[in-house]
Amino acid sequence: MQLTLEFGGGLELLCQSVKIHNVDVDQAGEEKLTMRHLLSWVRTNLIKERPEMFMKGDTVRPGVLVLVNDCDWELSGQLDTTLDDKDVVVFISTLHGG
Amino acid sequence: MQLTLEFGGGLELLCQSVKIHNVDVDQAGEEKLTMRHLLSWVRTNLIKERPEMFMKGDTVRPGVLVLVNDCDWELSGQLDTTLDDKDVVVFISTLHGG
Amino acid sequence: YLGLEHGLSPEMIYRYSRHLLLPNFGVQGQSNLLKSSILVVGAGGLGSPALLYLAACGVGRLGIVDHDVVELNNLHRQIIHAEAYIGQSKVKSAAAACRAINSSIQIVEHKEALRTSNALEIMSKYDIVVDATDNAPSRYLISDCCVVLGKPLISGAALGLEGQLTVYNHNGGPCYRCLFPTPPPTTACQRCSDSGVLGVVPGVIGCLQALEALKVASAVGEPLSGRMLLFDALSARIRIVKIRGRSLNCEACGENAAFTRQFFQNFDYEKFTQSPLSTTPLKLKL
Amino acid sequence: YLGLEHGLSPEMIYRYSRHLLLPNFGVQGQSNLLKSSILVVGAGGLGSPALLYLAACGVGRLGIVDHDVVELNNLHRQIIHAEAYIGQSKVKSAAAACRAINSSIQIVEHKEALRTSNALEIMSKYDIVVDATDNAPSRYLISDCCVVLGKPLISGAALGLEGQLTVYNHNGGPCYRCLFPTPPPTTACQRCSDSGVLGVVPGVIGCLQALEALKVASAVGEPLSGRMLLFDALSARIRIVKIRGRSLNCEACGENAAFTRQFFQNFDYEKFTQSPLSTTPLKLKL
Ligand SMILES: [Zn+2]
Ligand SMILES: [Zn+2]
Repeated sequence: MQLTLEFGGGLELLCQSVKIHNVDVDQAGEEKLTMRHLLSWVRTNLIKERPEMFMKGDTVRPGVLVLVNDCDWELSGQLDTTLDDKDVVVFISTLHGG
Repeated sequence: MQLTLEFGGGLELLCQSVKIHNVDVDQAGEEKLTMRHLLSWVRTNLIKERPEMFMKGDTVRPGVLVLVNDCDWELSGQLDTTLDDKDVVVFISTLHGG
Repeated sequence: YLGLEHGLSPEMIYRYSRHLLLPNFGVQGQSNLLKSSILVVGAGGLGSPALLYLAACGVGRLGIVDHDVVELNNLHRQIIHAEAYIGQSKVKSAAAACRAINSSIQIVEHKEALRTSNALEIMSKYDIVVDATDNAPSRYLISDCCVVLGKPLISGAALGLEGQLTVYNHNGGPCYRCLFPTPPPTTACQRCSDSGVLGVVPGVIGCLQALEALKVASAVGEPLSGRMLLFDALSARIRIVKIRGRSLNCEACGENAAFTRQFFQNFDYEKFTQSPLSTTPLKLKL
Repeated sequence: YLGLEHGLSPEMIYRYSRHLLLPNFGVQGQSNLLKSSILVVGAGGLGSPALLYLAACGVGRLGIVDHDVVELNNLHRQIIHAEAYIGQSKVKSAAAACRAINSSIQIVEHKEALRTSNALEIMSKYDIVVDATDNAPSRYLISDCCVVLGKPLISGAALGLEGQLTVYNHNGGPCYRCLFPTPPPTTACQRCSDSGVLGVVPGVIGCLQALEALKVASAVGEPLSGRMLLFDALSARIRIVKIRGRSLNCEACGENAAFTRQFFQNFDYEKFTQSPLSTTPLKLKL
């Protein structure tokens, strides 16, 4: 499944400072790809350092917003959100500076 | 065909100051709806005053940008651009103020 | 003479004439603005443009909170401060700049750090709060205090080459804790003084904070509540995304929230976020 | 001591330290900026924040062109001008404000209207031009002159509650005439003085113009060339759209274009657009 993954707010530093990743994620026989599955795929395939800055337990660490097609994943079922081909998933760390 | 039409840069004043119009445009038997057809539909159905501020001849007046799905219609064939269901067409007048 | 009916003096009618001409703003919008009061917390990178535009546009009473002094390494982005004010209070410097461009509004100076001991008293005097601070504990403190007092919060942030903006606690929308119930690890909380910031990035976000504050104050337009703006300066990309609504389980604004004035005053924000409300910046070696 | 190698003095290293810390900008970006020169045409609503941020961030030489004087009804949006400068030249006022925040850069005052008779001479002295004017003939004049001289143009506009921004004539991208070969009817060319403008709207666009100018000057990031930003303040919506490339048939920059220096100097922009390069604003009756 073709997905566009974007990292921002400093999270791009965990994947070699590349913000936009066009990826092909294997559905592993499942009918629907869930965000749960995508998170573990990202952790294995994209995160090159300090994985604890991206995940905590089986979800993202506190302070990270997840957006599926420009919409907060809290509104679509968080880890249970299912993804479609060509979806855009954004992971962004909240900023505190000024 | 369901389309979202947006007017900006002052053009909304020609359609009762409403910027966003969700419309259903009849394809009139044609296989594909073109921008040429849409322009005449807009002129008949949405423009309530001063049509010369919207069109000149069979196209938009000088100073109006037309965007189909966030892309300049010059890149998709201008009047011959064909539209699909749920496309977003923006008509925006260029501003000169500062 | 609609302007005079709304209590605008001839000088005000002349000064704000470009606002009065706007069909969607007009005399009513300007009149609302002149009757409103806005507090800007932080007279730094975000606060500089926010304060200048709020003063210029005619907010009736404008408060400024900051405990810091102007330093030379602030000036690349904090455009409200002139070199002549280096070493002096940021509040004093910012207030002087605001008065110089609009002597007809009231400017209130709060030369102190915002803390649980003074926040309720200071913030209760204003209709709207603008968060232009630079650290996590201040962001929780300000949001919680806005929830306790029922004030809308215009929240902006900028770091490096990115910025973020939203309106909290407004019209049934979420508060900061609804989005971020648990503080991030301290290693994820960089400040401009540690990581750098391109000067004009807080400029863009601070202007947009002034705009959102002005919209809420004048009751014109749709504020950025329930939505968040994400700005990437390097690629010139801006996303406006839909965020969650108010959380029923939120510890600050939820159904069973225990956030009273008393609870707020005793809350230890530095312990909660494991980071200090203010710091001395690291020295740069190049 | 990378900074000193690049010719930055210890004071500059301290002043711009938050820029030097940025991995994507750093000493090279700042050094490029300090060696660059930028001309801002118009010290009004767009020029105010653009000039302040360009001065603050360390552009080596900053030119300001304007023939106007500061009026009270400018101050709701032209935050670079203080009340004390009412009645004085906008260029003088803006230059004083820029010098007050950064005395270490060169500020050049051009107290005159930009016309075909002086544009080539003035603009040829700068690397980058920022169009912060308020009328159609000036926009064609500035774009054509940039094409003749081969300069990138950072173009912003604001009116009412909307703003627009793009970069012309840069890296093979389009010029103003590629997009707008025929001038609009004069009835479609409203000015802020006629139709009003919410003060902070040019604030947002002017900051973004400073950002794009800074990116081009420092050779960092992707400038907004071939793309246009459309800003709607009331609904807090921002679109960044893809626009056409350079047109082979463009009368200014196309394959068979006849736009020489001589042709430019004889071109009548007021006749072409049927509107004057500068006007006395209408008096407001409320
Ligand atoms: Zn909450
Ligand atoms: Zn051209």
